[in-house]
Amino acid sequence: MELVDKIKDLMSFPPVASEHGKSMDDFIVYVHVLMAVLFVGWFAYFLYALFRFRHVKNPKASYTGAQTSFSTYAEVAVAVAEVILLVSLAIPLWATVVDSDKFPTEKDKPLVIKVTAQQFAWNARYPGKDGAFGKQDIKFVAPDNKFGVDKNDPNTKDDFESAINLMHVPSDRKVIIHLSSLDVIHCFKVVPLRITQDAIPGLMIPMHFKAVKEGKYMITCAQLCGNGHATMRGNITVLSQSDYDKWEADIAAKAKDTATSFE
Amino acid sequence: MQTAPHIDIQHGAHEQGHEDLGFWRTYIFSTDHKVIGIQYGVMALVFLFFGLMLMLAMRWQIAKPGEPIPFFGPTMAQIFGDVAAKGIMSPDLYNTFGAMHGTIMVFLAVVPLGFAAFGNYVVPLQIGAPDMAFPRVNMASFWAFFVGCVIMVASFFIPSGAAQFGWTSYSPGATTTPGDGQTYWLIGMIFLITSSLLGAVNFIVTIIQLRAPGMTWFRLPFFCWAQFVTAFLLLLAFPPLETAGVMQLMDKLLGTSFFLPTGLFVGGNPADISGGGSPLLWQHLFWFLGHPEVYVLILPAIGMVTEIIANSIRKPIWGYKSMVYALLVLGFLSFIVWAHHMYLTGMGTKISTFFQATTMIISIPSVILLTCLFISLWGGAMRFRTHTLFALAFLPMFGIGGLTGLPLGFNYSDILLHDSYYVIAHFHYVVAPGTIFGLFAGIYYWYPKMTGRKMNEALGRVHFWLSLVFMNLIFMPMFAQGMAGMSRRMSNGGASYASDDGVIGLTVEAIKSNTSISHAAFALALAQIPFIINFFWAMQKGEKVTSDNPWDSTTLEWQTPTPPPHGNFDKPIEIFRGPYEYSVPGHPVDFVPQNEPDKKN
Amino acid sequence: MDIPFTTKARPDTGLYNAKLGIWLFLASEVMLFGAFFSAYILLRVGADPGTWAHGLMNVPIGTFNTFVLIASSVTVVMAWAALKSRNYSLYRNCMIITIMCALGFLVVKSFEYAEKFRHYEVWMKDGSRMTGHIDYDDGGVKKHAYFWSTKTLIKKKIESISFTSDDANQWAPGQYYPPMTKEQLEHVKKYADKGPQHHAVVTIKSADIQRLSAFVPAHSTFFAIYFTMTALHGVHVLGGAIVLSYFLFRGRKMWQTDPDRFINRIEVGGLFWHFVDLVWIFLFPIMYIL
Amino acid sequence: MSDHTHDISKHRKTYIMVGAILLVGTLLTFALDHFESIDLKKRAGMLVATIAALSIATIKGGFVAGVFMHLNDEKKWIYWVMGFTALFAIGMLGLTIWSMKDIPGQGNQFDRTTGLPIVEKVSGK
Ligand code: HEA
Ligand code: HEA
Ligand code: CUA
Ligand SMILES: [Cu+2]
Repeated sequence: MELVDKIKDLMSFPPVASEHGKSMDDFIVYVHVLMAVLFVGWFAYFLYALFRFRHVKNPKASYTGAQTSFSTYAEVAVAVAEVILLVSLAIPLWATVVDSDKFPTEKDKPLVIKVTAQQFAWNARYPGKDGAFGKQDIKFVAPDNKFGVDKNDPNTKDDFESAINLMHVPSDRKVIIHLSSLDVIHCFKVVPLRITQDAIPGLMIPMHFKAVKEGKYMITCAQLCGNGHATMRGNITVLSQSDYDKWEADIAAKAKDTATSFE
Repeated sequence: MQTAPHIDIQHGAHEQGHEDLGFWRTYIFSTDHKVIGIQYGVMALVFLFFGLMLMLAMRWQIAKPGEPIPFFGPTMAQIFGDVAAKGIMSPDLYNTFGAMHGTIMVFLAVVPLGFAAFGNYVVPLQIGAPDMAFPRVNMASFWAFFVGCVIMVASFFIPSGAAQFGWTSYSPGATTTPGDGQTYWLIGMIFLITSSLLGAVNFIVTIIQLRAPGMTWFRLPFFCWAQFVTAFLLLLAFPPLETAGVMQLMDKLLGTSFFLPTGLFVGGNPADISGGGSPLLWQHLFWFLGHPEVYVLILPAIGMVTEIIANSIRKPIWGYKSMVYALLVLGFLSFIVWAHHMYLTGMGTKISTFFQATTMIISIPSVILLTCLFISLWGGAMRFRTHTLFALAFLPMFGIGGLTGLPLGFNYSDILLHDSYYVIAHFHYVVAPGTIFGLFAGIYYWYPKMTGRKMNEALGRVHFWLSLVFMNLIFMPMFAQGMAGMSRRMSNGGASYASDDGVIGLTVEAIKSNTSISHAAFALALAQIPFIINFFWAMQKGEKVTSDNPWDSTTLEWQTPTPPPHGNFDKPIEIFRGPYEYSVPGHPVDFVPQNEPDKKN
Repeated sequence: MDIPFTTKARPDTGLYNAKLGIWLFLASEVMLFGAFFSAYILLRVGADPGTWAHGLMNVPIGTFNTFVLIASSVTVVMAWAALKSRNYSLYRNCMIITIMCALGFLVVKSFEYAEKFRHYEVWMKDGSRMTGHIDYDDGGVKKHAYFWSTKTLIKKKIESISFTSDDANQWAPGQYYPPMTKEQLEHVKKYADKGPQHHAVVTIKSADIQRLSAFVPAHSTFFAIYFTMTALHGVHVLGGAIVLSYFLFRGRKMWQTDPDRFINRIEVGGLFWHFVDLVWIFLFPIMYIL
Repeated sequence: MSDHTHDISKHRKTYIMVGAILLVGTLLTFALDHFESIDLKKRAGMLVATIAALSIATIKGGFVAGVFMHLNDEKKWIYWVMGFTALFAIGMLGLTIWSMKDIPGQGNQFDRTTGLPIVEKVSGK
């Protein structure tokens, strides 16, 4: 395992700040080890063959060439290695990320956020203290109501939106994000958290993660979305639970006495 | 033996009995597969150059965002107007160039060169046919291609500029972006697709029906096999993109919402559409073509490389039959892996496991192809001519590109790597130092057949070594950039994601390597100069070939006069053996052409 | 230079070139229309409840056109069979009928299209919807409005429209999905001058209209795919008719010079024609009936 | 196919027969929709109507392809080509539908109000 960490240092991985990030990096390392073995093996053979069988040295070619079933072994070995990686790692690991029965449930007390992308910014909506979102419907969607919230729903009252492009989540607590988009396809990618998900208009796609390191991380848009694609940057701040509570109370209070309140 | 080189440079002798068709029918509206092949080749090289220029402008912008482009800046400002004001590339123009670089390289340069140009010129000769099965359809195919090219190029000069939404043209973005560039793109694509379909039908019929007597399936040169499978990929994978293109065109022109969902916003306001469409439908139809298309890019190149390696090592290809089977399996599987480009569109475990599994399975036939070529080298007597160098370099380059497809093919690692420069590096390794090297090899190898003259070896070597070095200096660092989290299609090279005031994003080093990559790209462009000089110089001044078969090759295209006359073969032709009978024991020369009768019978 | 196997079949494949060629072309057509049918199914399965336009097609006309195409398919294969038994005049007659059928199909189709372009659906702000026609006064002459949309109302500053709603009985359940409720019918009454009877004329204020659209592609995903697929099919009919006419008129010289090749041509043209028929056989139920 | 003249006249009868079958199939489709007394969509539901309509269409299509286009007796290359084409077309449709269905959260697995997974729906099923 130390070796894996050493390889990671060599491969210029970005810092990891989420629970599942380590397994992802490990997995990438395993795949690259397989690739490196194949490449180095074949490449060494290749150079040797070029050197040994050059015309000057070996003027008469052999009609039969190599008598070997090495290739079969090599191909079977590659296949076996791929199957192992696939069955034992890739499939189960992917399932932990997307399967709905792997999502945190009520007893994990996750924080749920709704994120809607637009050209070229990220909007985030929090359920507030009651943990319940107001009803949403596309028919309410308007330039000043990007989530299409029903303002008459009682659950809407304590919902709040964080400032555009600036999201906050607590560390060491599961977070669920429901991701959508207003106009074109965007892609919500936070490299240190090792999460990536397309935001597709018309769909609401759930994702989940658990940040384990406090800090400020960049939200990258990873899907071409127009001329502002390169500047569609957001920040996600991972706070301790107590700092997060403070922030939440703060912003909720602010929302009350500004125009953004939904009363 | 009677393979005494059949020297014949007096072309006149072959033209007897052919009516004189005049300039237009002979060189422009020709139905001769060789002329059409060359027409495709010329167009494709022009567009390869065009794609290269677009890339250079982009690389400048990536390395030095916001700085005016040297030399070409003022001209660009004139042509493109506001989007290139003062010679500075705006994000709009960057997106245009990016989309068109991809489109042009894929559909207007590499496919026409590998599949259409070499296919047209070489396949009928290699199977011993007088021409393609439908010469007039062949001409129609070229002219449909030509119209498509004209529309694509014209779109640069309309006020709103060319398409901006990547070569993948994802809806809703591609539909809702104002301007007509996308409309032109779609109409152009419909012509290109029609051209490819006609071409594909023609190739398949030619290979099935017009093989000379004795040319059984397992005596078919591997290049023909590659073209055969490629033609099927085009035939069956392209129509769904045509469908999707028509639907996107309807969305664009008639206000339908095939790919636009209910509740869509455009420019901050609710869109005036019926809604009810599906953005993912476009992606499925696009990638249903998209993945087979990447094999369309690579297979002709593998075919050429196989021919050239067999010729250069002077021995048969090891495992020819298993290569053929691998090719067929590859062709089949390429239809059911497409959604590995869409792992992050919200796929669940079941479907992504399916596509993951097929993606892993499809890498096995590629491994078989490469392994057979590698093992073939054993025991050879290798002559390193320029075409050999390019063909040999193809192998490890394709190897790197193919291997880096694996971490993308596993969905769990794709989460980090998706749409990053890792992807860019992956596929450029397969298409640039891979396919393009294969195509260069083909050009150097078949040039004497087409022109009667050889290209210069010294210039060729300069071209090769510089290209090899700079290609790697460009694309190798991109893997690191991608791993570090740099996204693709960034008009400022990721500058807005630089780590600052404690926000963790892209590292400074990752962004800095943009500069060195761009320098390598400019150097790569300069390294093409010897090639361009060589290409034109050799036409007039190159060393004349003294034999119809200057590389002592076994396949049929070398058993015709140089260049081959209308109708190709001056006598009926019959085939007696497999394609790579080099260094047959007991034979006085080290090659036995396929049409040389067996002595014993 | 002669290309081998343009007329005679190649022994080992049993095929002449053009026949293999047309089948390959049809294979690509299968993928082309296959992708359209896939799109149809996906859009339909994914449609929000109540948004798939139902029952707006003229089924008898569609049935009639199906007959026409089937008849042409029979005659085209008969034409080929006639040539096989060297009966040129029978061939000619069959071919003429085929081409007439093709043109008839296109004429019927274009009337059907035109009828749709002046047929409207209006979505009211309160959620009710109805279909019908719009008449307007053009200097004292009453005219049908074609291609109007919400945008037209704004652009022409129209304050209210005179809407001849479809047969009141058609508002009964089954016309819409979900069926129109009593309240909705009541609502229609509210706008009607004469009540919801046969061809009620309703005056609707533009201000009450959420959306107005003729039955054009932009109306809904149903009409989008209906028009796209039938237009593409229509282009195939037209193309087929042109090719068959060529064989019938300018290309007939070949019957004297190279009859075997001529028969092959007719067979190949016929195969294409049958395929066009085949596509319609599926288009008819999915567009008109279901 | 045999090219003899007497076979051809036999074929002609077949073609007319098939034409008649196609007409009957079309009429049947029309009738199933048109007459109040048998209106399948209303009486038996959309699913049955769909199955009926598409089955009739498939049978009709089968006759056109089989008899008019001679697919009942063709050369093996054509069978291979059309077989793979059909396979890929079905694959395209099937896999696309499957992809669109297998998107987590597209069903009712998540509570609208809390955004949390509904435990019984997710695991209990
Ligand atoms: C010619 C083009 C080509 C080829 C051949 C391939 C081949 C492969 N590709 Fe690639 N791919 C592209 C062109 C190509 N690709 C393009 C253009 C894109 C981006 C499109 C876009 O988004 O714009 C892309 C993107 C892409 C993605 C999507 C990434 C993302 O967007 O997140 C994936 C994911 O699975 C993938 C996988 C693969 C795999 C598994 C193969 C396999 O077929 C590879 C199999 C080959 C091997 C396994 C090599 C075997 C060799 C050896 C074992 C010998 C080694 C020897 C030496 C090194 C000396 N490719
Ligand atoms: C076949 C396909 C192909 C080829 C060959 C290339 C070749 C190259 N590409 Fe490209 N590229 C794509 C397909 C291709 N590309 C695609 C599909 C995309 C994605 C677009 C998108 O995002 O939508 C892309 C995107 C892309 C990007 C990313 C842009 C972004 O995401 O922001 C970059 C960045 O560096 C790049 C660089 C290069 C470079 C340096 C080469 C070099 O290898 C170029 C080398 C070229 C030559 C060596 C040409 C030599 C030939 C001649 C000079 C002709 C001579 C003429 C005569 C003799 C007459 N490409
Ligand atoms: Cu948003 Cu890219
Ligand atoms: Cu792919």
